[in-house]
Amino acid sequence: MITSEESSASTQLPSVSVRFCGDSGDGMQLTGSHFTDIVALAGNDFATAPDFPAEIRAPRGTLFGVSGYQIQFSSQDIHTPGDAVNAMVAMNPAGFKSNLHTVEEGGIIIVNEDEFDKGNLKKCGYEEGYNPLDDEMLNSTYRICKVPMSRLTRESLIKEEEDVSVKDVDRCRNMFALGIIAWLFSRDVEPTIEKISHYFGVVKGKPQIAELNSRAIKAGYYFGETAELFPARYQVAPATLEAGEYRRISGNEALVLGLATASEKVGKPIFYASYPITPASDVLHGLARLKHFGIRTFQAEDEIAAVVSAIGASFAGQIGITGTSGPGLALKTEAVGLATMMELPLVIVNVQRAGPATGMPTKSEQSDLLQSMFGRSGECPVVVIAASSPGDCYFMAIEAVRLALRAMCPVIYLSEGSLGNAAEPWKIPDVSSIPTIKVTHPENNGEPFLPYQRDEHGKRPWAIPGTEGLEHRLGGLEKEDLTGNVCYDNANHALMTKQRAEKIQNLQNFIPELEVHGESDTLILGWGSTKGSILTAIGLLKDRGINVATAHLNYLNPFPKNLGDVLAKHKRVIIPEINTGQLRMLIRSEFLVDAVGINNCSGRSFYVKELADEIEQTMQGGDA
Amino acid sequence: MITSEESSASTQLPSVSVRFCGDSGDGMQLTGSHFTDIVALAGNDFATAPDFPAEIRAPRGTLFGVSGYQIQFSSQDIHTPGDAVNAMVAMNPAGFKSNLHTVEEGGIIIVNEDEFDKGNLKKCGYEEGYNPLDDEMLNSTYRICKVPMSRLTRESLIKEEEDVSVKDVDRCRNMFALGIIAWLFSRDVEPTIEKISHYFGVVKGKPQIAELNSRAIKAGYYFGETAELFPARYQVAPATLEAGEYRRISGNEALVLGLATASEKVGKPIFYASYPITPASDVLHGLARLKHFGIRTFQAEDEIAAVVSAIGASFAGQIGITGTSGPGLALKTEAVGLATMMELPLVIVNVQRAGPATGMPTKSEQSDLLQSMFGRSGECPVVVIAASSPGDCYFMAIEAVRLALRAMCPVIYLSEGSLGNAAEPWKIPDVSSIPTIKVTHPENNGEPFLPYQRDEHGKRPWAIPGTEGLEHRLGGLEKEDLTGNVCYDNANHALMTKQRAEKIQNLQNFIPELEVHGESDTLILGWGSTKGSILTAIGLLKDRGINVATAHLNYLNPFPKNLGDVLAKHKRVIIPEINTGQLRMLIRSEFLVDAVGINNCSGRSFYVKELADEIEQTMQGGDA
Amino acid sequence: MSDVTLPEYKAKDFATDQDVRWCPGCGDYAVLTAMKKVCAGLGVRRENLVFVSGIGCAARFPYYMNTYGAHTIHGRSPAFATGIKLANPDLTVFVVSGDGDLLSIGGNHTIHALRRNMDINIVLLNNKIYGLTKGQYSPTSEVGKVTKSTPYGSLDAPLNPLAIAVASGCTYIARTLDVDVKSMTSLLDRGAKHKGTSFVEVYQDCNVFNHKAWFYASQKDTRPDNTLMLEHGKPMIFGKDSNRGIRRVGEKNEVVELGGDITEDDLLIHDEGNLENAFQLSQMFSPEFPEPMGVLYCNPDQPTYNDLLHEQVDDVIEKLDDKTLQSLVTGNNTWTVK
Amino acid sequence: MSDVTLPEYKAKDFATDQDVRWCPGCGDYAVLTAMKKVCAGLGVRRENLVFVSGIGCAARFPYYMNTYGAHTIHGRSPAFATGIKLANPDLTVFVVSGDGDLLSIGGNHTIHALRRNMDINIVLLNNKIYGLTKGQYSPTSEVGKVTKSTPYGSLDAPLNPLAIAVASGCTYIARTLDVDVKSMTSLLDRGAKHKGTSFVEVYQDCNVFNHKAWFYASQKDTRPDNTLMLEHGKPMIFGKDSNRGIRRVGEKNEVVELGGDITEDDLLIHDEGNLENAFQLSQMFSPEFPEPMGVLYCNPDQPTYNDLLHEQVDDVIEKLDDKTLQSLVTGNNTWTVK
Ligand SMILES: Cc1ncc(C[n+]2csc(CCOP(=O)(O)OP(=O)(O)O)c2C)c(N)n1
Ligand SMILES: Cc1ncc(C[n+]2csc(CCOP(=O)(O)OP(=O)(O)O)c2C)c(N)n1
Ligand code: SF4
Ligand code: SF4
Ligand SMILES: [Mg+2]
Ligand SMILES: [Mg+2]
Repeated sequence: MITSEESSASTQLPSVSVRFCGDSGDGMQLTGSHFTDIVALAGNDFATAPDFPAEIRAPRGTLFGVSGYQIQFSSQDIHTPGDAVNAMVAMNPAGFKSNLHTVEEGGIIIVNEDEFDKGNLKKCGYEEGYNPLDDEMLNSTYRICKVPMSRLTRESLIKEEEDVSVKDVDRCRNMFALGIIAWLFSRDVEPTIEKISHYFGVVKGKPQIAELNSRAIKAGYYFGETAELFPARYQVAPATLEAGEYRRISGNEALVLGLATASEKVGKPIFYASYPITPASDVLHGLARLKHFGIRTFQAEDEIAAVVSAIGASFAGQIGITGTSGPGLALKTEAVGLATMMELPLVIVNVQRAGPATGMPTKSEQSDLLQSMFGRSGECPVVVIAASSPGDCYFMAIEAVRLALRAMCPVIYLSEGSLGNAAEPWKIPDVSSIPTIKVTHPENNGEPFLPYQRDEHGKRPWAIPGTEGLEHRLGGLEKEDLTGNVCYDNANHALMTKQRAEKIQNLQNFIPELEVHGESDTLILGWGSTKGSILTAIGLLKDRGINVATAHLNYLNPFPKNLGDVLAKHKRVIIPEINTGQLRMLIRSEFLVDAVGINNCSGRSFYVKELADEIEQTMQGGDA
Repeated sequence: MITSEESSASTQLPSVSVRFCGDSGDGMQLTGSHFTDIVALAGNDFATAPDFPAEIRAPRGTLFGVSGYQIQFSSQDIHTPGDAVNAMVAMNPAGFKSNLHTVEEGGIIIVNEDEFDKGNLKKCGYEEGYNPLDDEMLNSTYRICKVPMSRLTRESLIKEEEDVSVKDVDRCRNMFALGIIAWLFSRDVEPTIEKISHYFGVVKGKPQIAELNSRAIKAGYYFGETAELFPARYQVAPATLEAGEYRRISGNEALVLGLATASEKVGKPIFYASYPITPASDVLHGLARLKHFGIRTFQAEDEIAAVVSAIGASFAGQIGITGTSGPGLALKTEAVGLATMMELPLVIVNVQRAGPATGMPTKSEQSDLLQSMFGRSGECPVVVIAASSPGDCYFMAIEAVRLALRAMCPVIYLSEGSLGNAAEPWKIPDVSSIPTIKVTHPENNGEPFLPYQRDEHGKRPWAIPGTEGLEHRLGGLEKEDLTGNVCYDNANHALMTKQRAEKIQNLQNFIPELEVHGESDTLILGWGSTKGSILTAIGLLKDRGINVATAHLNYLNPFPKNLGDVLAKHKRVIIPEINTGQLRMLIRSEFLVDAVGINNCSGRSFYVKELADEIEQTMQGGDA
Repeated sequence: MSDVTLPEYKAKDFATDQDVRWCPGCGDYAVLTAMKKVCAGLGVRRENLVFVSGIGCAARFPYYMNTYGAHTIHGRSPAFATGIKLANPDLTVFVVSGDGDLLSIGGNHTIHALRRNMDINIVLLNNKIYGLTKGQYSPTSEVGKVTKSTPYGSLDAPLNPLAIAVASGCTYIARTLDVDVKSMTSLLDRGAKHKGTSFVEVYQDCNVFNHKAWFYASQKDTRPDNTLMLEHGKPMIFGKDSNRGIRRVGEKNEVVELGGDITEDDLLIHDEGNLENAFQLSQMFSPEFPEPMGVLYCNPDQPTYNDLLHEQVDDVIEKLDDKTLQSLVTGNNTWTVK
Repeated sequence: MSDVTLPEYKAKDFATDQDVRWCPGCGDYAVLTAMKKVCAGLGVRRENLVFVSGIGCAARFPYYMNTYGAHTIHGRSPAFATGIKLANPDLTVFVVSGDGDLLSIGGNHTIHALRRNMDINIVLLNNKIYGLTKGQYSPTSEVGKVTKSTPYGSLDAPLNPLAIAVASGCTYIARTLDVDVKSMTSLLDRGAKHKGTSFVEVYQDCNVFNHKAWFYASQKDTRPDNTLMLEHGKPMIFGKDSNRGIRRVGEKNEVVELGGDITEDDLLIHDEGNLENAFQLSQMFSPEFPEPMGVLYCNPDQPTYNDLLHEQVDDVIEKLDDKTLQSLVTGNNTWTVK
């Protein structure tokens, strides 16, 4: 927690977690985003997590209309938005009420007290006459700073001489709050003011709005300085990140850039067909702007049309990709079977959300792994890979395309809502250093063309329409070896089933081996978004004098070649997952190791402490 | 094989396997069916397997237009149509060519030599001038009996005095063949003649057709008697089946009757919504005739509409059931998730076929087990059960309905093409002895209604529209415990996920324990259609002096309570499957036993000998 | 289930304890208001009403109606409603969902429900946008629509919901405006009472992602000249001062100013019973034409699928129900083993 | 891909080495014959032709055409064809499939392909039955149809393929008979050359499960009085001795006998360009009316989705392609760590 014992004007802290919350109308996402830029510029490492309301824009002041944004920034290398919030800004009672539980004991809470009136208090279910701001208990547990932000903002922005709209003024409250926080953490607001001025002044052509926002930030900043609210300011020194040029990136942004990069590296257009669905829609939105990078997007009438049109595009020689979330993947499975049979490249992006059924669209989960592995009729193996951090979404996107082309098969690319929307600093890669991806198409060599004649890796030739002399027909009925003609022969079916499976397994030779970090009897094996929590948790365990080894799987089918050896080298294997144990079941059945699971299926990421504790307990249970 | 060493007029044999094949226009299914009636009446045990052409009615005489029907009949208890055919009837060269490999060395082949003309031989790819009937090799390997059936049929049916259509006469060739076979196996043809006469004469009102068919049968029979073709006749003594009244039944018929029985036992109409698909369509056809047994069928516009309308019917208080095959199941998975979330009863019938994708619709496979277990988004457990014989399809259908109502959840009922279309003798159950299935619906008791308040087994109340005071809303968004209101709370999601899983697991208390037969270190664990092959194979192994224990799973999720103990009691577990090892993977991951698979993924059932050999080899490999 | 002791319902009796979560100013509120009125006056017991929806903002509707309800999956609500109605024809079933839900992913289920003439009531809340997923274009969006998923403008011509309804053989087809609660109420009421599928399109404003999409037809100043309120048997007159009308010349409709030598007698008389007219009306778009509101088509005589099914079931039972379950299971081809 | 050295094709050049597996007497054979003729004369290189189908007897079509082809999954062929055409607009893409495939499970993809005016050619082989699955009724089967799945007769009113095409905004709509290979060939040919979606319904006889379903309109003796061959700009005349015609009275069409005081001048003149007429034609059913054959509607002027997409892509590239991939990946909000 932030302690103010010292009398010094400014206290040094290793890391701080801040949360902005208020009504979805209060612009909390924007505020958080600006603050993230501020800490980024100051050279901190950081990790953010938005907390969207399930509703588009629920009636003002209601609990289900609350929007939140959490950021942890640090002088060290961090990977999570933080378990408990050290300082929170609450723009209204609903935000205060529904986010209080995230704040650590003794944490700072800065509220806009003007909003804590009868009506608003009632709206979020505080009983008549009670105002939490006056609650003894709360005030002793937290350091609640009441700031009349609404009034102060107006006072500082409305000037006799000039005529401004009150609405515009009130919209600047969040900037006032930003100013306070910037001051509290000893941050320079000038760069932010410049950005905002440029955006509103130049881009939007609204100099007055620019002016108001800038003034609001400054007002907030000076308020912090002059008011005696805070005994002290805090400082978080820059992190010692690897030198280089950085940008902030979210998983969905990274995925978009990764696909654009893949397109250039292959030298083929990408055809991205999708049907909107939370939390995958932003991928469609992002790609739709990249027509000048060889990307064509198609918003289909449904998920089935999306995946099928993508297969059609692959048949025609482009890179067919479709993107969705769990319920959409469920609809695409029959078509994935078709692509498996036609042996055409196809990437299926699945940004997972909490299920089953419609579930909790705005919450995150890792519960589509087994659907991705087995959710098709018949024996239908496909490649399954997963990204493990926002930045990693970029590189795994390129991998997805590479493997789909390498084996002429579907690749399911698993991301998660918590990766897609979370942001972290990202060292910008030199794209020229990324290897190109080679694809060849057969030409007519006079010989009769055999569409299912495989190369040494089991890959069949990709002959595309327009190529003279290679006319052929593909389909979903079992194919005869070599010719690809429809074939009902029993032995042939057994053979083709084997070939389709071996082709996938064979990719083990084209993917990196699994890296293990640390020496210990105990291995923490993870996949996907849990990487950050695991890394941080084992740091915590080290402090407790507990040592574990870790390994993180980006490739789930096929597994890295050395996975079996890695498992064999450890007496105890612990698998933390945001589901009820899906990777665990795969590991147990393939390697017969008694892997233990740490499972959280509540629609949120692990808290680091919770995870560390559970690992510790598990290690105590049963001697390794 | 059928040996004719003995000079006796009639040789006793334990079992015989006969195959009828010819053009799909030759009425082979009908012929086989009549012969099955004959052996049934003679008190033999039997097992049949149709071998449909993939095409509806391909051009006459072509290989892909061949239709076959195999039956094994026996004086003993048998469960398979036989590995190798002892006697085959081939009505044309195409049938001869594509079925020759099924006949044992030294086996009898009766051909209609009239059809072995230039044109027909060419049609099925025999090169110019070659006639297999004159092939030395073939004649030394098989006992080929050339019968000019076309001519003989005409000669015996066309009489001066009466005017008959040649077409009608030629259509009777199959009956002539039936007559020959009947004679060969010393069977009385009178009952068959009666049946046919009644059908054509009375039902169809075509006495002349009736007359022609009867004459053809007799003609064939007498031909066998008079011609010197066969050194001897054969007899297969009646089997010692349990006393009682029997009928012939196929798996799909049994399923239909089972659902009708379930409807009466529950006292509720069944709403069966389906979209036609091989090999499940016959279930729709059969149920469509049973409106007078409380069954309503709805042919929907697609599989999704079928399953969703079934859920709607369940919501309205009926028993919603949908039926399909693998590719259709793939389309239904999102909706199965909805039913899981709404916690409504739903039965999904999946008569499996060979996949992936469109695969081989007329061939059979067990490759949808993992799709049934995991093919849904999110953590979405459902009940999975499987029938193990045609007759068993009846009882498991009742079980499916019972369990769906017991836990208010989806139940996936797995059958297989090879079960649905195969026929066996079935001891007709006394339906009054089948226990009723109790369902209760809540009534308004003044208290506020809590749609997700569970009973001690985790089942929620099924309040149906029309019930005053219990108005409530269901949906696919995560539900709040008790109230069922939309809820995004993390802890609640974890709780509901747990409850949905426990509810299913809890059914262990309502299903029978797994029975083990035989004492041995080695356990053969099966599920579904392999029961027959396994039973027969271990019989064969006994003869070889090899002893194994067997157990067969009808319940795949949850597993029977005692499965763990059963596995622990055996040093070696062998799992034969018509897939690449799907049950094996479940067993290995849940129980960490090094189960070994015997897998055949070629779209056909195991041959008994093949299976016995593989079991023997597996047992020799690695000491138990 | 006609019922002598039908309670006296008020609109508010159909409110649930759940907070309504639509954005302030959303057009869906008006439909909710109208629907509660309709239910109060329908003469059907509350427990016999079922609201079904797919997924979307509009599809939240059932949560706000104190009746039985099902918020199903995206696009499948007509199928779900079909199952309910076939299982229990005594229930009055409404489907309320959005343009994406009923026309994009759910288009096929919609047209098949219409062709079967299931006795259900479909209310299409058409805001020409995907609201819940935060603003992508929908199959009813106009060409060139700039949205998150079409930053350079959409390319596909929109689907015409009423034309599709006409072509699918729907037996009650109407259109209304979210701002016109009064006529919406009567149109929904008549639709609910209609035997057969009723299909009502509501021009609904999405206040956040497609605000003002319908203002050209829905506002005080725009409505008179850009909409035409249909009345069966009445001439097609519209305009601020009822000074304009629709006339047919040759194979085409045209707008004419009344007065001078053009009188009401020259105008088209609206005939609800004429399917071809209904199609022509579905092709009238602003600004060339006023857009028709009210009942475009109504055919009360076509039998409903659910009635036909239950008649068939009854017939069969009449003929065959002497058969016992045992006789069915036994079949007519048995043998006995001693 | 206009090509100077286009080979001289004969119909048989489009035959594959695969045996055709339709039943003897199946109406699909005729379509195959016609299609090979069309391809031979199309002026398109064989390698630029692609045939796409779903699942069904009709859907086996691509296996028998020596071009590129895809036999996809049930009901999804329009989506597959869309992907092909958007990826490579130089290809000429045909969709050939059945009534169950394109109107039952695939109905939604069909109407969305039509509304987008994708430049693909859809050929509906309508045999009013599910052939491949051995004879269940289909969405085009007449009410009361007795099939395996409807032993007591089907209950639902059929979908009207042409009406759906009209309502979906299809820009080339035609109908033909399997027995009339000559006109089928010309209609398919014109459709293939049409810029935009062409939709051709073929009355196809299923010799095994629905034999003679179309005989009322397809046979020598029945055809003249039960079909009407449309010709643009010509009066609607039909009948054995061309002695009957279609006239419009008030809001309805009617059949009249020519001669007496009724002359050709009283008859309707077919106008391919009039959508409302097309809808009226789609509503003419035997025996009351002859059923229209030929081109009901053609609008060559509406831009195709694929052209619009590629124009948009080119525009954007023109405007923006100075941007390098590195600049995109870097973005415009970076900071440097020393
Ligand atoms: C299978 C599936 N695909 C996609 C989605 C995401 N989704 C939810 S609502 C919706 C469309 C909403 O538009 P509309 O039906 O017009 O309703 P509105 O929100 O505009 O009222 C989409 C694409 C989903 N929930 N499920
Ligand atoms: C997903 C799926 N559902 C169902 C089927 C079974 N099926 C194959 S073709 C067909 C319908 C065939 O009818 P139609 O499209 O009219 O073609 P036809 O055989 O009459 O030419 C059906 C239901 C399938 N192959 N896949
Ligand atoms: S997003 Fe639009 S449609 Fe959805 S609730 Fe808000 S205003 Fe209404
Ligand atoms: S079943 Fe009918 S449609 Fe199919 S091939 Fe045979 S005749 Fe043609
Ligand atoms: Mg909408
Ligand atoms: Mg058909």
